[in-house]
Amino acid sequence: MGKSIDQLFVNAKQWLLSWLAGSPGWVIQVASILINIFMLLAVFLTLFALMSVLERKILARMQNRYGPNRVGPFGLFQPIADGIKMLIKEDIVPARADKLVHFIAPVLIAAVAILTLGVIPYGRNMTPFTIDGGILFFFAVGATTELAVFMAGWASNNKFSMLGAMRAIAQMFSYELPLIITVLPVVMVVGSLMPDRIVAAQAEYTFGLVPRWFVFTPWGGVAFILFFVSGLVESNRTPFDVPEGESEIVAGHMTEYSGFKYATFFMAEYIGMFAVSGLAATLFLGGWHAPARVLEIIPSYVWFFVKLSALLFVYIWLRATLPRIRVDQMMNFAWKFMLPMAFTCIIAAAVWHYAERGLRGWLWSLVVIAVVYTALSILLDTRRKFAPRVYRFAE
Amino acid sequence: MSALILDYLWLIPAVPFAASLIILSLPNARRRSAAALAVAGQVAVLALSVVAFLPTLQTHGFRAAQNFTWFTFGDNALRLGFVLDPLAAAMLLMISLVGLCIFVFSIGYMAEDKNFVRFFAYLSFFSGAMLGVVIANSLLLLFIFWELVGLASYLLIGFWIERPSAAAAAKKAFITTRIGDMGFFLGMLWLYDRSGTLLFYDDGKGCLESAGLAMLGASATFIALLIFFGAVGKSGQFPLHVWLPDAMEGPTPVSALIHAATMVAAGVFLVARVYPLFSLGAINGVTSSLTVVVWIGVTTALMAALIAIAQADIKRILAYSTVSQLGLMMVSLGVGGVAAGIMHLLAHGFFKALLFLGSGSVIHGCHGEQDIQKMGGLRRFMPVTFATYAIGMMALSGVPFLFSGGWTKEEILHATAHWPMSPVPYYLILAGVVLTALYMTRQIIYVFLGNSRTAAEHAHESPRVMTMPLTVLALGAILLSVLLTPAWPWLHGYLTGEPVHFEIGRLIQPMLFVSLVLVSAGIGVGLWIYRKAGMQDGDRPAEIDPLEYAQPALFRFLANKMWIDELYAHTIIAFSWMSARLSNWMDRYFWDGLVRGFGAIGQLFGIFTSGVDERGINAGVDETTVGARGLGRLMSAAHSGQIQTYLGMVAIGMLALLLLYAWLA
Amino acid sequence: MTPTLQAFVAVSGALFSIGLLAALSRRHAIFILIGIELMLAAANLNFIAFWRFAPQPHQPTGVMLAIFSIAISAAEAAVGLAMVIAVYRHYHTTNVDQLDQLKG
Amino acid sequence: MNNAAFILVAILTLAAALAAATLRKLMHAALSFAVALVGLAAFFFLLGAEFVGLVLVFIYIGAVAVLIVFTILLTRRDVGKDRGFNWAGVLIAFAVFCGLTWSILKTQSLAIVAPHIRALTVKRIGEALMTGYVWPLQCVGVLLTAALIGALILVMEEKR
Repeated sequence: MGKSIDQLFVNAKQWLLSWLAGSPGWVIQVASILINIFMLLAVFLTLFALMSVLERKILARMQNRYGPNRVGPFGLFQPIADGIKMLIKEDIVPARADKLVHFIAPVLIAAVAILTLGVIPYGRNMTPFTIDGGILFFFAVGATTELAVFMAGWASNNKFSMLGAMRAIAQMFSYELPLIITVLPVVMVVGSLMPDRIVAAQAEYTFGLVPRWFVFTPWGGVAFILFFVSGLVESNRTPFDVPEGESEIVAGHMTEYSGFKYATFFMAEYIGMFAVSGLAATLFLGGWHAPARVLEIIPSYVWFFVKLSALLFVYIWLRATLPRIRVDQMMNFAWKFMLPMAFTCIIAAAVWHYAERGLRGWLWSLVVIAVVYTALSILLDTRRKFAPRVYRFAE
Repeated sequence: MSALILDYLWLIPAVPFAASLIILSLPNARRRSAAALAVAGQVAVLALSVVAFLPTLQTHGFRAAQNFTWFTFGDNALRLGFVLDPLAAAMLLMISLVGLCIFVFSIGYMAEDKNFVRFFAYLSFFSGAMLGVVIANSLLLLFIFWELVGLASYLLIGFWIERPSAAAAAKKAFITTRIGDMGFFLGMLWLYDRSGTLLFYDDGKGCLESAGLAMLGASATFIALLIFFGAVGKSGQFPLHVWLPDAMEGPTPVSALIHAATMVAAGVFLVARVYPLFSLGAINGVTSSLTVVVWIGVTTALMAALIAIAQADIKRILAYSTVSQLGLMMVSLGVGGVAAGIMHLLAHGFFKALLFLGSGSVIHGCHGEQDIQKMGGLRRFMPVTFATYAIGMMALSGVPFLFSGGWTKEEILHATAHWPMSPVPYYLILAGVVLTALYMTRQIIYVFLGNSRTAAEHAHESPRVMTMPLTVLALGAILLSVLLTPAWPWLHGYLTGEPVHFEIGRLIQPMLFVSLVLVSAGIGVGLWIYRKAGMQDGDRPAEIDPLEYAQPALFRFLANKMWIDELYAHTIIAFSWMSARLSNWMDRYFWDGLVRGFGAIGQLFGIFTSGVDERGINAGVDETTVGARGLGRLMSAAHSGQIQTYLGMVAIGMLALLLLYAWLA
Repeated sequence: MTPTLQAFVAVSGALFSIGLLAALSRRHAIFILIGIELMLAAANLNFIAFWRFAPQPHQPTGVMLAIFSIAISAAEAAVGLAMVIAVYRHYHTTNVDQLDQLKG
Repeated sequence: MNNAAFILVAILTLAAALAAATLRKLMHAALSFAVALVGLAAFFFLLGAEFVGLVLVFIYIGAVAVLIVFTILLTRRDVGKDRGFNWAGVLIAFAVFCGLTWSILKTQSLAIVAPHIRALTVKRIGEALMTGYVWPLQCVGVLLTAALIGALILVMEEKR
């Protein structure tokens, strides 16, 4: 029973493909790919719509007001209204803009975002695009985002756009390093770049109740936090939304975009957010595994999406809580704290591994991390680093 | 104990030297510590001198020398040493005691000076050198200290370097004494050549002992005279006396210490020290060298006394009196009264220092005024100074009974009276005594008696730190006389080593009356001449000197120091100028011409060779160079600096290789 | 019907020529860099292709070579671009025709 | 891998590369250079070296391309005036192209079909890197560090 529900979607896909039985192999291949893509788009565009409205409502709650509550029940149809509005808006392209690039940029960015979704396992046997170097694929494709952002900023031939793009690229570069390096310990411990394997490695339970998720090891925990923060930056969310800070540069690289292109950017950002959170869940939170054996009757994809939405909630929560960080502070943080800690995670993971992954390893890796952390916190005395700002040019 | 102090004699000069070194290294602001150091050093020296004095008391004619080897060249070593005998011990006591007084005095006198620290450094340095002179047991060592003393006096005379007159005086003193020292040096060399040693006492082998003296023979006279020349220079005897009055440019304590009490006495001391050289082969106490000494001394004594009468500067008067007193000592040495001379030297050390310090106190009180014409009536303002000064004056002018000067002078007269060669010196000296009394009276009258004139208006008594040494010295000047009375000539006995016994009868002698008469005559005449001087009051300076009124020409002659300076200026100095100019000319035109000539020859040669180079060798080289350059241009044409061109070349080369390969395959 | 090695090598040759074209004919320094990168890419393609078509050794030599060459060309790109910027700072131009200080 | 895919990818790659070499606007050239590299990556996928393809995309698109466009921005004031081609260079390049193609087509030993090979997993690559190629790996690490530092020093503002 549980099995069937768990494998519901898989079986559905098989059923659909069985219609094409007897046609040449590549047809079936293409068909299955198309089905995957369709499913991805369907699920995540819905999630995007849902997210957009939920975010507004949650923010409203946190800021002690009602969010959108006019369109539909509890304003649930708000995204539809937004979509229509976006669609029927005039699409303005600046006269001096580089038309072609200006057009390609949003397309590329959205495409990239969606591509990254492809390698994440959403459930048992539910990985749309199984590839040996899945994690690498994720990052390789994700890296293209920077180029896209740059294209957007450059093509719209506007100082705000250019500056925004610059900022975005700068911060993406700086945080891509911790992002990737925090993944390395997991890859090392599992010994594979394949998301499925990584998920599988976190299947067991210690003493039958505590799941063997990497987040529960010292290195894993730290790596998870670092990864999450870097993901926050990668998806330009508060408190790291410097590239599109309304108060400073109108909307960063999206300034000259309007109508549906703008919507596309927006969507791309959210989807990127989903992707990063999904990867985080996969790498550290045991993917689609249930937190306890007894709960395994509940289907795996549910668990995955529960974790995903939990992370997304944290995103929203942070956005409601934290103010925007200054650029120089952000860079300092990336290079002077995040990066060393990420490397420390690698070492700690190695220690953990060579101490038979048991309690001893646990303690030892904890020690390593604690030592480095204290050393760092002494070295970069924040009171000095983030001294009150001197306005050199603004007297 | 005696042996002990002998081993540590070297400490006596060493302590002040060390003190001066330390003081020199002090910053300019540490006045207090500087003075403290200097005085402490002096006290230590005094203590040492006392300790050194004791053994000489125990045995009559005590003499101990402590010799050591300085360095050896070949097989003969150069040996220096220290000697301790009554002469040295007495000098030590006198120098260290007077020195101490003067040190203390100068604390007050130099209080406002900005170079206070440096002053005390020099002072200690001087005292070290002087003590060294006294205890040296080797003519060489003595000479070394002698020169150090000269250096110290140079530094101290020119202490107020900002005054050109001071600098000039310092130079004058240095050069004049150098002239004398040259004689000294020559004598020393000659002596060494003859006797092979410069040690005075070297248990029988010293140059002042029978063995050494035997080797000298006839040359002793010349050696003695040469050394005496040095003494003349230091002690400001007749031809070389000119520097001493000018030396008064220095601070008064310096004048007191160096140019009255100690250094100028060094000449006399030197003669006394090497007396055996002078008296070698004497026929009833007369040798040619001693005769020279006598005449020089007499001339100096009389001349200086005469000049002193006509001087207006309080210090200059004292300076000339010093000169004449030194002359007196020389005379007594010359006529064989060594003990008398030394006794006078010691006594003179005390009272002349006293007088100088008194004049210093006066100058200090009159805010730097030195012209006695402008003073007067100071007795009311500075009683202590007046009292002590009067004592000094009495002692100097030789009032008998309870002033040391009286007895010593009497002894000298005594000695001179019996000089077999001629009676002239004796009478001249009598005149000198009268003159001494005269000018001292004059000075007293002008300075202390009568009404106060311009400079004396705001006069004030000096601080205790200055008056105390005065009293001490005054007491010394008086108490010393106890040791000098003919009734109990202890000091005489101590110096000569003869046994002494008390005999009241000897107190009364003809000579006593003679000196009494002379001194009273001098003082009386003085009082009579200057009875009206300085009696008028008001801010006007004194009316012209009575003597000048009487004998203007003579007075001017005296006032201008007998034009001796001018004489030198027009003879010796002019000559040296001329010779300097001559040698300059020689240098410039004659020798230089020669050198230039050789240079020209070299140049000619150079021109020739360069011609050869230009014409002959270079041409070939140039040709080759041109060829090379052409080739280089050819090459560098390909070197366009364009990367793309290079890359294209590479590509073409690759293409060529490719085609070749393909064609082969 | 699958492409032969010849096809791959031909493509890489064409790629190489295009790189050479960029490097030789464009005057902007960055074009030269792009050209060089393209030529390196062609080389990489050759490595992989020959590895794929050759009888398999124990270790994937061609792939290794490709990986290393990629890393090195990345370094080369970084330094090259830095040099372009430095040159631009000095001469205020990136036109390689004007950069002929080394002219003999 | 089949001809269709190959031809598609080949056309894409060569077209993009040609654009990168010849486009007037430097920025467009740089972007099409990125496209060309994507095409190359596709070739690698076709040849069964996914890992290398991914690495290529990762490094070139993620890093080198961005570096290039940044450089273009930093030296922008110079891009404005367009200077034509260096025709001599074009000729040479064309000659080389002809020579290469001719000799490649002439070489018969190249006309072979791909043999069947076991898939090249990342694991195998990793093992190779960590065993046989560990020294080259270290050297590349050093090289990259040196390049990083060198680039930094080159672009550092001269203090004066």
